[in-house]
Amino acid sequence: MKFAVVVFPGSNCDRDMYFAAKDALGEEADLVWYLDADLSSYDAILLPGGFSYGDYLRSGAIAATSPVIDQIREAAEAGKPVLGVCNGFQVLLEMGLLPGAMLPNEKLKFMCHFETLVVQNNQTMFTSQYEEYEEIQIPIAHGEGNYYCDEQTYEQLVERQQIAFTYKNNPNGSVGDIAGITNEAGNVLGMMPHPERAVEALLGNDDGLRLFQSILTHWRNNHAINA
Amino acid sequence: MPSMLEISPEQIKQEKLYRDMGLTDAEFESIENILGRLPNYTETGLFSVMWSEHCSYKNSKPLLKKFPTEGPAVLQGPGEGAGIIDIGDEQAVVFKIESHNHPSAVEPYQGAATGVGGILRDVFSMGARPVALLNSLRFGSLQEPRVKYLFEEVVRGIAGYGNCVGVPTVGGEVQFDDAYNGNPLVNAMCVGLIDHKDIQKGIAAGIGNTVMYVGAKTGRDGIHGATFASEELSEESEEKRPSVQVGDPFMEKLLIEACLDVIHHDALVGIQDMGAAGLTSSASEMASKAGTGMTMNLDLIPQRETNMTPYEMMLSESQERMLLVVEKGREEEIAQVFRKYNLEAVAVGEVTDTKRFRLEHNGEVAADVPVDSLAEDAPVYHQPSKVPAYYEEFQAMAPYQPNVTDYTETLHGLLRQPTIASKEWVYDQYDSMVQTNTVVAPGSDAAVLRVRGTDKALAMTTDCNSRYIYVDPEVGGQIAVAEAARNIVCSGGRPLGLTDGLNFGSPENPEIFWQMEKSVDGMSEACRKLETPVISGNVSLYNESFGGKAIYPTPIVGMVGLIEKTEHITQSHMKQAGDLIYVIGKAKPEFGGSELQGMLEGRHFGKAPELDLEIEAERQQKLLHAIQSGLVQSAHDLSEGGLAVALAESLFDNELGCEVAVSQDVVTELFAETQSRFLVSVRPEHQEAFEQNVEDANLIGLVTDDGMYRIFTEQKAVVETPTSELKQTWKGAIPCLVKSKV
Amino acid sequence: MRKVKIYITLKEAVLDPQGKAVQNSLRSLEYNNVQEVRVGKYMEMMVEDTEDIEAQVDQMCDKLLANPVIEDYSYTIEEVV
Amino acid sequence: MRKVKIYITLKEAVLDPQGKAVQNSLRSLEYNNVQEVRVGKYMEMMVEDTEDIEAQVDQMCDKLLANPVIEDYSYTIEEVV
Ligand SMILES: Nc1ncnc2c1ncn2[C@@H]1O[C@H](COP(=O)(O)OP(=O)(O)O)[C@@H](O)[C@H]1O
Ligand SMILES: [Mg+2]
Repeated sequence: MKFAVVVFPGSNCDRDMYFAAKDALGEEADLVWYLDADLSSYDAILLPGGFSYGDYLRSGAIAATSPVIDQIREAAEAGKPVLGVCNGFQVLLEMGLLPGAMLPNEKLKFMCHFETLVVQNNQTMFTSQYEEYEEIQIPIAHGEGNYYCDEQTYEQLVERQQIAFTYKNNPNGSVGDIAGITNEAGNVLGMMPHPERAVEALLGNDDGLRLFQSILTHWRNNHAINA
Repeated sequence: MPSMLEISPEQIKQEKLYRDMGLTDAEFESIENILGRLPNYTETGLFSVMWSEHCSYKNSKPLLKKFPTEGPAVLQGPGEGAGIIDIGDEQAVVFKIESHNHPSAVEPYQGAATGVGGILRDVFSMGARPVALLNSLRFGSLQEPRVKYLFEEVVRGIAGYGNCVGVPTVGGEVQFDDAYNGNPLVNAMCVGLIDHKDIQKGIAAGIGNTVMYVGAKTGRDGIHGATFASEELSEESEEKRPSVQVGDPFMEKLLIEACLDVIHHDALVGIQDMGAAGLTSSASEMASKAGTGMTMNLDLIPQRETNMTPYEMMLSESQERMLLVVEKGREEEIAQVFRKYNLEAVAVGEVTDTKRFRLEHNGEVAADVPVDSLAEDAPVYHQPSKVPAYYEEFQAMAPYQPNVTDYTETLHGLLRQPTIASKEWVYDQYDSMVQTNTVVAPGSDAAVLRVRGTDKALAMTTDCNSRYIYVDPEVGGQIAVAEAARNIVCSGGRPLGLTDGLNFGSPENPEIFWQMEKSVDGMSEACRKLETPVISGNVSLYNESFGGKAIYPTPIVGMVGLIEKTEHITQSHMKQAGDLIYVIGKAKPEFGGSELQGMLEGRHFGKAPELDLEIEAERQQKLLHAIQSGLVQSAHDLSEGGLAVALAESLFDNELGCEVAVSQDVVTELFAETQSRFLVSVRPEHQEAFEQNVEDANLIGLVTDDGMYRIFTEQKAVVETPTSELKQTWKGAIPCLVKSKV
Repeated sequence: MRKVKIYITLKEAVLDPQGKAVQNSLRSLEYNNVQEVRVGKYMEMMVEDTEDIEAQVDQMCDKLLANPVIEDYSYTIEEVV
Repeated sequence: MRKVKIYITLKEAVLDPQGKAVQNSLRSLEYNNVQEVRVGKYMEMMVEDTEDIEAQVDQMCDKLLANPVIEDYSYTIEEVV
């Protein structure tokens, strides 16, 4: 399986994402610079964390106007897995692939530590390797991860099972303790916590690896069907 | 607008305008001699910044010579942007510390942020990828509203910059003492990794080669304020007052990636960041080091503001700028590398064989001086030194014996001291994990990062107990180095070397110069004994608040160690019930300069704890060997607050309990800060092997799983309290102080 | 040349943690008559004249400067000599 | 009750990386006539009437809302019914 990690100016978890796919998962991966990206040959698109364009204006906002966005939209429409982590999630929100928006953390501070997440939906292509309501340890590192959507949108998210992960102890004020959501079709996942930072026991925890394994399993199954 | 050029050389001399720039009469005279004429305004400015303490080390050079700077693994000692030490496999570690005290006192967020930016550039300009940041901070009392503001903003500034550029902030230290009330210290350290073949130097070699400017445009930021205060500059001086330097971490991130690309380009000859004294120092140092000269056309310098004078351009400290020397004719190839990142690389000058530093502006010569005179001919001062009266008084005192009645309360009190309390409030704001190499995040003794692609890891720490240095600079200096090394050893690493950040008051005060001298002596001695050469450093003097009250002498040690195998990585927290608890070394009733003394008396006095460097080195080696042999579950050095505090800290992570026996002199056993001691836990099956390895380890008790912290003498329990309550005190102290109403 | 001033505010229904924090700080400084604080963004830009400058500013705000999910915007355009 | 609107801007000589980034982004969206962008803060607050409300707002800005080292501020005060 072949992963593209889209690198924007200011992305800084791009290599982490690359190593997660390449070394921890053991699949092919490329870092692709946002300006000369051709995403058509990739099986999955990864939008890494960091501070694209310095997080100036609003996190993810400027990246969401760059030309590569159209290709990301196409990949999403074609049903390819698209995973946005942290700043990648913010980009997905700003480009409208996922509903809602990010506000500054309730306590107005950047924070970085492990959080307990609850897997709310293990029926997605990103979560199939987890148990339903399994509690997993994944680090967060963000200053603007306070997910906001209006009530109607929230009800829809619940109804359509788009909430993939919630925080056990909401650290940032997110509506409904939301840590990660998918689109309606289920092939676009945005999450603030960093699964790519939790793929090796040496660094404390490898709960995040199963997220990547879920993507791979999904792809293999699809492939087997197509073949 | 009257141009600065209109201020005539004669006027500068007659009206002694050079004094406003920080030059003395004698220094001005020697500039006259060097040039054989009077310097013009711009030239006076060049000399004033290059001959400032910050660039020339004119007061500290004689002291810095005392540091041992060589070792078998040292690839680059002091003198370049950062020092370099070999770690094997054709790789090396690059590191340096730098202070940003004054800017942080004025504008704490930007001051701290630009401090981080500056030290990063020192490291990546060597060709190394920055892999970790640390910091060392000193503030006054958190009861003061201004101090609280400085503390919050400095931390936010470090986070704002480091998080954005994607370099993890993995460690540091924060201490609080009234001595820093008017004068906070903000020192930032950066650690980078490099392949030997990529090592770059900041040299302007190759006559005819092109000088290129990359990065942010030059504005009027950070030009010495005093210059503008002079009346001669007309009514416009107000609006031309220099502005605070603002950092742009986004620009820095682009610069990091672009510069790490460009070092692989064979058209690159030299690269250096523009740090203090901006263009002046980077350009003149690059030429001076190569034995060449340089001509620059200032009209070509990218400028953010209009009508900038040569003086302003040359002295500006705008951030995020780099200077490159590239092969003539290949400028476009280099520019292309930068263009990918939306950065412009502009040719601004040429390397010459004249050994002169020549600046042109608007078709005129704005400056023309011998390049070595700026970089190398700066005066060197041997300041007089004098033993301070306080020191003699302290030495003559009878040993201080603290009066403690309630041990549990005292322990809570110590854990509540902001210097000892958990710094989680601070480091939670730092991204400590980006780059996914962080094995031991902030919260243990040293931070540990694995070296990707190998089974090795690096341990790193910053340390300086300035209370000891105040009471006894020589012993205190030794302790600072030893303590840093202890932290590395406790993590399973062998200390490789260190970078020093010397923060003192005015060197012109003989008593302060004495503090400098003695602490450098002490540090040097410890460096020799512990085989940790000094490979880089920074000097920050004149740290005095209004009223001339100097800070505690604060020579910070930033140390890096090598962990040979990741399985050797050890942390300070104890792991499981049943493990045996040892203390290596015996406590003595030493309380001068201790945290307990500060808490009880509100000041520090008396003698510093003794340090025997022989014993220190031996214990470190034995402990490291025991760790490498797999005999140690956890290791923690005993520092502020002594055994009682170290024991509590080691139990917090897993909220374990302990049963520990101490001898009759409970206060000494629990709270003395006797040096060269470690708290270690060992699996019972390793008891024999461990005791054979480390002879002066004393078995003092057991880890338990009932969550009770218990200390006994032969007769009775002296402390018996839930670990969780101690933890609450320790964790809550700083958040509580920060939140509390003014 | 025109000077465009843009005011971006959080929609009323959206909680404003920053505004809340400012208000609390003002209260602790004893400005007890301060009721509600909302923090937004203020931008100034110099724009060369074009015919449809208002339409252009609207577009810029919609596309980039404001996020319609959480923010409202307004602006003024001034002549500059 | 009064509505106080406060505009906080970076001093002219102070670098505004955010403004620069926004300007570049507008440029790449082909708004080529946008010259200079500066980003500041905009606050709205409801304040109960007091006699010296202007002096009070000045104080609040000096002490807390603006950072006098790098920022300037201005404000308007409106009557609210
Ligand atoms: N300013 C800071 N930045 C990052 N980490 C910090 C800072 N201050 C303290 N820490 C972390 O908190 C832990 C305890 O610090 P400290 O009490 O100074 O340890 P020690 O006494 O062992 O040197 C260490 O892991 C240290 O890195
Ligand atoms: Mg320690």
